[in-house]
Amino acid sequence: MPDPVISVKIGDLQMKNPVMTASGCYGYGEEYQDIVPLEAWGAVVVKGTTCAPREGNPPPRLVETPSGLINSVGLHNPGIETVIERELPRLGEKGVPVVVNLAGESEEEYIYLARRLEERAEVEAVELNISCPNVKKGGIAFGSDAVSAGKLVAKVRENFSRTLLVKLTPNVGNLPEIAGAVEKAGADALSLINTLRAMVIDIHAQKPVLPAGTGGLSGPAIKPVALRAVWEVTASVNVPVVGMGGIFTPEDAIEFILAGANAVAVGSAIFVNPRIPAEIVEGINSYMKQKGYENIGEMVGAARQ
Amino acid sequence: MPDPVISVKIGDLQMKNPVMTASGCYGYGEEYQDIVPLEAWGAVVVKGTTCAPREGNPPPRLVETPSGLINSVGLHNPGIETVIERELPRLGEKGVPVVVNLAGESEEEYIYLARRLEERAEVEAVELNISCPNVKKGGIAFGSDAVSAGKLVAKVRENFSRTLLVKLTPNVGNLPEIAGAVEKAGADALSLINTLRAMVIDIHAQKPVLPAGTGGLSGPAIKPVALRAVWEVTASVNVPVVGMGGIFTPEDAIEFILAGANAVAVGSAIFVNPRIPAEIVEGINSYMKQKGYENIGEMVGAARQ
Amino acid sequence: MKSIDPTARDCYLLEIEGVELGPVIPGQFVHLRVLPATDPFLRRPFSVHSYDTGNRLLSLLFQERGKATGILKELKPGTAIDVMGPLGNGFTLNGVARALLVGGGIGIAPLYYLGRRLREAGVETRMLAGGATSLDLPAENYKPHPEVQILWSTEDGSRGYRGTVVAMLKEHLLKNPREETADMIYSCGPTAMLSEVVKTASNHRIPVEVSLEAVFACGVGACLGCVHPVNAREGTRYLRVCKEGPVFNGKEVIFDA
Amino acid sequence: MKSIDPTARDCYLLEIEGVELGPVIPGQFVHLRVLPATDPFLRRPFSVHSYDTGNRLLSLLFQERGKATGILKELKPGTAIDVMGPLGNGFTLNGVARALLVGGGIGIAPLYYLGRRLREAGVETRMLAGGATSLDLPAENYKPHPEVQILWSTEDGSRGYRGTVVAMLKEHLLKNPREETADMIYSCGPTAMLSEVVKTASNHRIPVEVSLEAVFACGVGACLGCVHPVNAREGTRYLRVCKEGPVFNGKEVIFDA
Ligand SMILES: Cc1cc2nc3c(=O)[nH]c(=O)nc-3n(C[C@H](O)[C@H](O)[C@H](O)COP(=O)(O)OP(=O)(O)OC[C@H]3O[C@@H](n4cnc5c(N)ncnc54)[C@H](O)[C@@H]3O)c2cc1C
Ligand SMILES: Cc1cc2nc3c(=O)[nH]c(=O)nc-3n(C[C@H](O)[C@H](O)[C@H](O)COP(=O)(O)OP(=O)(O)OC[C@H]3O[C@@H](n4cnc5c(N)ncnc54)[C@H](O)[C@@H]3O)c2cc1C
Ligand SMILES: Cc1cc2nc3c(=O)[nH]c(=O)nc-3n(C[C@H](O)[C@H](O)[C@H](O)COP(=O)(O)O)c2cc1C
Ligand SMILES: Cc1cc2nc3c(=O)[nH]c(=O)nc-3n(C[C@H](O)[C@H](O)[C@H](O)COP(=O)(O)O)c2cc1C
Ligand code: FES
Ligand code: FES
Repeated sequence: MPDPVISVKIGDLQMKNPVMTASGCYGYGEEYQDIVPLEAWGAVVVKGTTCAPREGNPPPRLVETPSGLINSVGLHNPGIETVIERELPRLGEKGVPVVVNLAGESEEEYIYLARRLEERAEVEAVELNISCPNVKKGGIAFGSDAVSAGKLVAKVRENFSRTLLVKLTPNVGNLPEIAGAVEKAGADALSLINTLRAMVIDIHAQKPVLPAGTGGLSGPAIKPVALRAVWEVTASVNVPVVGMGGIFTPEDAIEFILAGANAVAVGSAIFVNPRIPAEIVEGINSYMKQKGYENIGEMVGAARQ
Repeated sequence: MPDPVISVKIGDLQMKNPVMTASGCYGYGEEYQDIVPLEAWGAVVVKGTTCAPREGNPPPRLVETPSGLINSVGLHNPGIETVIERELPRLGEKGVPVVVNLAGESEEEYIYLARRLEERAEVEAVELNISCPNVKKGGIAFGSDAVSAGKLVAKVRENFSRTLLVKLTPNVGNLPEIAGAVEKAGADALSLINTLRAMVIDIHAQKPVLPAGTGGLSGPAIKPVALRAVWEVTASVNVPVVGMGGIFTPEDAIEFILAGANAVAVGSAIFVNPRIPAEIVEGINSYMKQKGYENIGEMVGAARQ
Repeated sequence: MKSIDPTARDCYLLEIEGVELGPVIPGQFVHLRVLPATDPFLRRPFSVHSYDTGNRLLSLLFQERGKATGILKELKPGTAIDVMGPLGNGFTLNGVARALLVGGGIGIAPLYYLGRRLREAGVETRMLAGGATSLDLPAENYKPHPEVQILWSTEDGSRGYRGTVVAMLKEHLLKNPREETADMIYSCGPTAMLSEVVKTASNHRIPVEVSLEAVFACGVGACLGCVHPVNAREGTRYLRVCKEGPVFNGKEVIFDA
Repeated sequence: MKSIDPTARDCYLLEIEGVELGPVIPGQFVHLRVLPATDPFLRRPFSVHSYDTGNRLLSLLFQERGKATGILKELKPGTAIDVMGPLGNGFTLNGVARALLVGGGIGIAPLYYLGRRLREAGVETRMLAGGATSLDLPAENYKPHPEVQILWSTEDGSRGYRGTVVAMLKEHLLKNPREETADMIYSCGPTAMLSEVVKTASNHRIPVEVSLEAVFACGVGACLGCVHPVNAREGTRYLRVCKEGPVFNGKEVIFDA
């Protein structure tokens, strides 16, 4: 039996396998280079990038929870110009598609960021982050309301011709409605989900562990919520979906695909097991052989029948 | 130094300690009797009770997740008449306040349930469950929208004179707004939180593990989300709050109180450690001694200063 | 925890000392906490494989399936284990003269304790035990009681009867007159097997009790999570496997829900 | 994992065999995965306490603090441990003639490897090591190298100098002329202690390097979770403890942020 086909196309983003990095968990692709080759991934989604450089939130920024991790990094990043000058040229040479996660504080900023990348051929796609729980302005405000999300996405769409992913927050009661608005506004694909708003209190110091109070919960703890989000959104939306949130094993990734995701992204689990992309690819391969699938597309949403 | 005072009053519900059972996790108080005395609890909140008896959802109803549990029990209960005849008289003799969790499919049903209990002196309080993710009709539909939540609570308020708690769902984007509406409508206290909508897929059978598709996630996995909900709601609401969601250790319970909860409830952790109420009481006691608190009320919300 | 020893492929005998259970009815289970951490989160149920009241020594026979059993098998002797139990309703021991015990795979676990107790009560007891291959069965001389005969079956014929334990049961009941076989069948194993055992017993008009499995949370009847559909007087009811079970009258259990 | 032995109250020496790390700079750390389960979820960083390249034998000295270290101390010899490393920036070894190592509590862990390597490189090396009581310190003769002198301090005076290790450092620097004390101070321990050590070193105009702690997720610089404020040319920067650190120039670290 020939090896099953696991390459995936999301908009014009062509990936040799369906396993992407989740933004913010793989830096700019450099840090893990000695441990596991970048080439193991279907695509690399880099850290949330803003117009100006940002130093992010004061420490501590991390707190571990049962089967999870709360972060309050606050979009610490060198800014779009440095990313364009220093990171993209290097990343562009690896032969792995690069997706830049973009975060603005206003419509104008999102448009500016998209335009700057429209000029850069190394960037196959952008992922609009309208779901970051760790910054005061922008971001999640756009993602929490169908009307403003749709408006923003339409504006960015006019300014970016390649693949446009939009990353949504699960901290809402009407996710399918927001997803529908974003689809209608011209997104090529949806990324589901960003972190859940969450907190831990230091009972000795009697204050939140994170100076910002709350942060974003990721990791295996949230997988069942993320899977539900993908299941629910793919029931009503037609654009492809990148599923993420707590993927820790190959089986988790397969669950997301069966629920309706066309590709998956891995975030926090990289910290624990950097070899995870190859393991997931291997797991998907043998699952497909066992179930007799020839092309991964046949698997997408198979749990719904 | 005298022992700190840990008795708590929520509306007219007087509890000797602030540790309650979470509805649905302690049955009708009978099942654990041989293992740990009912008297260890500050109050017992019984299983969600409906007008007619319900057999609940088909099995399997449970699936374990990392540090969590998804249930799809679907309000399996003997109905209000049997609860009144068989369970309440027995429970009423224990000297522990009894709270009945009520779930209706319509405004009329909620009102009927409240009226039936208005007549029963054994019941110190009711907890309106407008947040159950496991039934098709009613419940969560009321809890997902500030206007309908407020309307329902106002109606029930007219028909129930003792303590009225309202239990809210975290599966919304505007929890403080809903909490505010419920407070304005006359609730004496809020219970936060019910479970998070979630799912697991069986990759061998290629379908959701739970026949209902999705269920409600509880346990330590959701604690950071529950704590955030309590933190956020107590910032803007003045009625007392019962905090719950993933409490597993005395420290967890203390976190909820420091975040602003006046009492706490324990659900899934009972399954793992039935001795938990006494351990939490002991933990709170020694924490208070260490920090020099004389009355537990001084601790409530202390993480906010 | 006293010791842990492999008994068959992926199967282990776990002995725990100093466990005060009081009287135990065969078929009852204990609910174990595996780790102080929260992954795995829930306790896990295991049938009592044997219990020595005097020495307060509890034995469990378990098969590695996933997270919890994977951790259990690696425990260091001396590690404390939190045991709740005995819980649930066990097998009916009274009024039986000749008992036939039918176990599939790890389903033999509760039948050993049952076999010993029946035999000690003077009941003529025979056990049919099946596995995929002889590697999946305990040693041939591993018996609940010297006077309990075991008939082994393996699907590949590597020990005893070649075929499933249900096929062996069918042959056994056909070949022997009812007076010599059993006036009660007790069974534990995979659900599909139990369903077949119940059908077979019914065909021969022999009462049958089965021990069911379900995912448990509380284990004491409080969460209503572990139900199984059962035919009751009032129609189909969802009964709690942990409380009304795990042992049910086989003829009332609905297998194809 | 080869062995685990208590060295002091709540402190353990963990030896892991067959770990291929390549060259290690003292002050670098390894990032350990404690369990295959997800609670605790993250890896945990531990400084290299000693590494024998030839025998690929890695030693860590750790203190039980919470979940992960509580599990580590119970591991069975023979259990496989997933080790990432060596990671981070270590101490500067070049250009030093007389080194003073100042360790508080479990902060002595990286200083042992540093002390041995400095001494092997011909550097005159002395270590000041402090704990609350003698129970919190390893055996008196537990040394990085025969030629490294250790001055012990305890807060209750049960071994060596009575007082904190910082107090001992201050006295030591006052009593001895600079030429005889150190041209470099290396320190590891609680943050409040490091802050005092840096102040003291600055007063004496001795360069000082400190190894910081933070909660780590990735350990390789990818998540930006572990930052600490540091004075850089451009002003205050949040630098990654796992990547630009854990060893920093003490005078650049901002302690009272
Ligand atoms: C009353 C009772 C008595 C039992 N007695 C024994 C015994 O004596 N010896 C023994 O080895 N086992 C016994 N079991 C089964 C045992 O409880 C499970 O094997 C164990 O809980 C598995 O835990 P795990 O974490 O290793 O596997 P998990 O990771 O929980 O599960 C591994 C795989 O098995 C599946 N699975 C788990 N539990 C069930 C289930 N109940 N039904 C169907 N599929 C399931 C899961 O979906 C998963 O695919 C008994 C169960 C019950 C209810
Ligand atoms: C570069 C580096 C090297 C280290 N080297 C060693 C070493 O050689 N030996 C050693 O024993 N330890 C060392 N540590 C510390 C060690 O990583 C922690 O003690 C360990 O991660 C605690 O894990 P735990 O699960 O047992 O405790 P947890 O349950 O994670 O924590 C227990 C308590 O400690 C607190 N805590 C945990 N981590 C920190 C922190 N970084 N800062 C402040 N408070 C914290 C928690 O808030 C909690 O109250 C090092 C840390 C770093 C960053
Ligand atoms: C440390 C950290 C930093 C993150 N930074 C970003 C970011 O910059 N932009 C973004 O869209 N998501 C960010 N995320 C969210 C992840 O991309 C992902 O959506 C989330 O963590 C859920 O996936 P996981 O459970 O696999 O980690 C971050 C997550 C973590 C843990
Ligand atoms: C098995 C199970 C049954 C539940 N049944 C009810 C119910 O009938 N009514 C209700 O309001 N909440 C119900 N809940 C939710 C709990 O009361 C609680 O809000 C939730 O589980 C979070 O707390 P925990 O993490 O401590 O379990 C149920 C939870 C579980 C796990
Ligand atoms: S496991 Fe809770 S009722 Fe059976
Ligand atoms: S731990 Fe991730 S950057 Fe340091």
